[in-house]
Amino acid sequence: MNLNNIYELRWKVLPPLAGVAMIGMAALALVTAPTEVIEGDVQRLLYVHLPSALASYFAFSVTAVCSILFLLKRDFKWDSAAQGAAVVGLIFTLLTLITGSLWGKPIWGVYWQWDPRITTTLILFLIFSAYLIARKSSSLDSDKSARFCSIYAIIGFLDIPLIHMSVRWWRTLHPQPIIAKLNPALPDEMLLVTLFSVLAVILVAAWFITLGVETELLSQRLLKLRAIAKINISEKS
Amino acid sequence: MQDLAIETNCLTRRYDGLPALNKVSIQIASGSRIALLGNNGSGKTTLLTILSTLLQSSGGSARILGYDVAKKTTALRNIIGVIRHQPMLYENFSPIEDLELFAKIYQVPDSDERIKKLLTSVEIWHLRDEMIGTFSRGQKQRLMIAKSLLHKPKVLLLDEPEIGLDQDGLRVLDQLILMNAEEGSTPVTVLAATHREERVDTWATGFVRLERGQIIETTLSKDNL
Amino acid sequence: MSEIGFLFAGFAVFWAGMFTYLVILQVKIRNLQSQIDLLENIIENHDEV
Amino acid sequence: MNLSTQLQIGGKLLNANLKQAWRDKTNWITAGMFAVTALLLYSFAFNLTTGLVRNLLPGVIWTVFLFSGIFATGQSFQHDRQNGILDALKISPIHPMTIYIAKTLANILMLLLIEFALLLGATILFSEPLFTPQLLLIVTIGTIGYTALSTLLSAINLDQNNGGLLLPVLALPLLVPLLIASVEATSASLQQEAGTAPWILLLSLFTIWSTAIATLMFPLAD
Repeated sequence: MNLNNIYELRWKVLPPLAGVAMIGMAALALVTAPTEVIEGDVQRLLYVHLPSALASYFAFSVTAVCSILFLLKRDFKWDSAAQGAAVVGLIFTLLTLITGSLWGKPIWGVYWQWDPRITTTLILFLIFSAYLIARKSSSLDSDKSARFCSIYAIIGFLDIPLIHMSVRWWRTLHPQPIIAKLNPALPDEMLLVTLFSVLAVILVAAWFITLGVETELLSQRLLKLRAIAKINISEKS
Repeated sequence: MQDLAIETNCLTRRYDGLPALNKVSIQIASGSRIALLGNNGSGKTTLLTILSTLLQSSGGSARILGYDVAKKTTALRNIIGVIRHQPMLYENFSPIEDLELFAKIYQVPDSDERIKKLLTSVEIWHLRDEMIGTFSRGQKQRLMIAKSLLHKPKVLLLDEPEIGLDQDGLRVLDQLILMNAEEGSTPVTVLAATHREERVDTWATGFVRLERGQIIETTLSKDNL
Repeated sequence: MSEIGFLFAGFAVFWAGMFTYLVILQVKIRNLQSQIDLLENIIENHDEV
Repeated sequence: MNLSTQLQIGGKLLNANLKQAWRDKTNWITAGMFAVTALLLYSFAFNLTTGLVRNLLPGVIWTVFLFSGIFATGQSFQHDRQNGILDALKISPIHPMTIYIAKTLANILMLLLIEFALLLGATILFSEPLFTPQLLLIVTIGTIGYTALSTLLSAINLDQNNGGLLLPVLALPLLVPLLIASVEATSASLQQEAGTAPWILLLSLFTIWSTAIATLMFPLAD
């Protein structure tokens, strides 16, 4: 069974699997998982926050890989895939930031903290927003724009470790009130629930990416058909 | 049998889904001079741009003297001379400065001699130290003729080389490029897009006519070479 | 807001965000598909003429 | 074509780029003007004559440098593209990386000229020792880093109408690590406290990283 056949199965496999996993995840996160001693029930936000963050990384790495493939093969289907994945990545980044702030308010007392991870995530959000703005503001079928955006996405993705390092140093080299981000080793049950949530959200992200890619591919196809229709009509007249 | 200088096979290029060049297959023998005819938007420039390695084709293949155009090798780039629609010149350089840089890039031996000879042939030697930005279109075009011949290319890809040229300039163009009459040069293959169909008879050994990205008429007679 | 409130808000945003995106995508795909079908029809009919 | 001829040609091309930049100064004068105006504006807004200068100067210097630099270099290939020179170079046997490196080096040299002049001016205006070897080193490394990226981005025009304007804005998010590292290194250098080293290290890391990536990517952008 080759890769194409597996990809053909996406509509049959992904939606039900992702759906069931998500419902299971909600039940596990809200009911089964034990209440955290220090943070209380708010800690349960971790089960959507962490998976969202991982899902966004997953989506952005798909964008980066597809961008490389586009540059090598110059096939627009890879450009479509990169765009579709970038949108999904942005949505999960946004969800990560929102759930993070909602967790931060009761625990830290503020919604926003210039913590290394949060700041990195924000910058990631900015980079890929810029990528999408650039891509959407230019012609869908333009070789140049697609190349520019692919290069931008690759650089942006490779920038992540550096951003993280710089933000972390920036925050830690400065004397400032230490905010304890208590993250002791999670108890076994919590760990299991977390792992399951990660799996569920990644499944959803994969499903969304396939849907997003489908949309972009259809847009490309529509563009081509419009062009053909234009030729036909002009030939008739 | 004669070598093929330019050979394309189902060459296709699409913009915004529209084919600008649609499965074009031509074979041009070495040493022939082919006029590329057709209306605006017929795909002439696209074909020449792909052949000069500036544009990726969407499908099909093209070879110049056996070198695959898509591979963009140094060897290929050393043997093509190109004149595009737009002059390719440093506006704030003098002709000498511009040509000296490109002589270096193409590793032209005895470059000073060569530059002087070419600038004299195109009759702008007296303008050698003026800024190119102050030139008229015709003067720039003459300089482009010199520049395209600088490294003694074997294949010339010209996009409307007549632009801006007066009667005198056309004579220079015919002598140097279209008639291959440059002193001591081996026959060069020429593929030139042109709108001046009345002039084609004077220099071309054959022609290709494009319409909407497809070949509709060809005469690649080799006998009158 | 109570702790439960924050928890609820977080989950609500998470689920709502996903559902919204899903719905938007489905609508988009449907629209694109219908336009494509329309154009394909036009082109086919055109060929017959 | 071997490396030494490539280097020779690169040198010639760098020379040509510098000559071109020198003769057509519009871009660079605009960048310089922008920097001077911004500096003036900051000095009014933050009242830079008070003793608090040292805390604010790093941020001031780098926002001014980065913005003026990106605006100037973001257009650097634009000119070559408009008069067809980029095409002439692309069809020539020169290696794309050589084209990129020659252009980047020319940009770096022009920017350093402007930046050093500004530092000298700021030294006098704010009576702060800004023209120190350490600071010049930091400015040089930082400038190489951001010029490498913005020159690469300027090589491809996104769209004829808005590409030129959009470009500098797009480059900024990618330059966050550079901005943080430069500001911190500058600040540490001004306060003469320990801690300059890690920032210079990060800055160098960013510069090496972005130069390498950009050089490798440029042929693909072709």
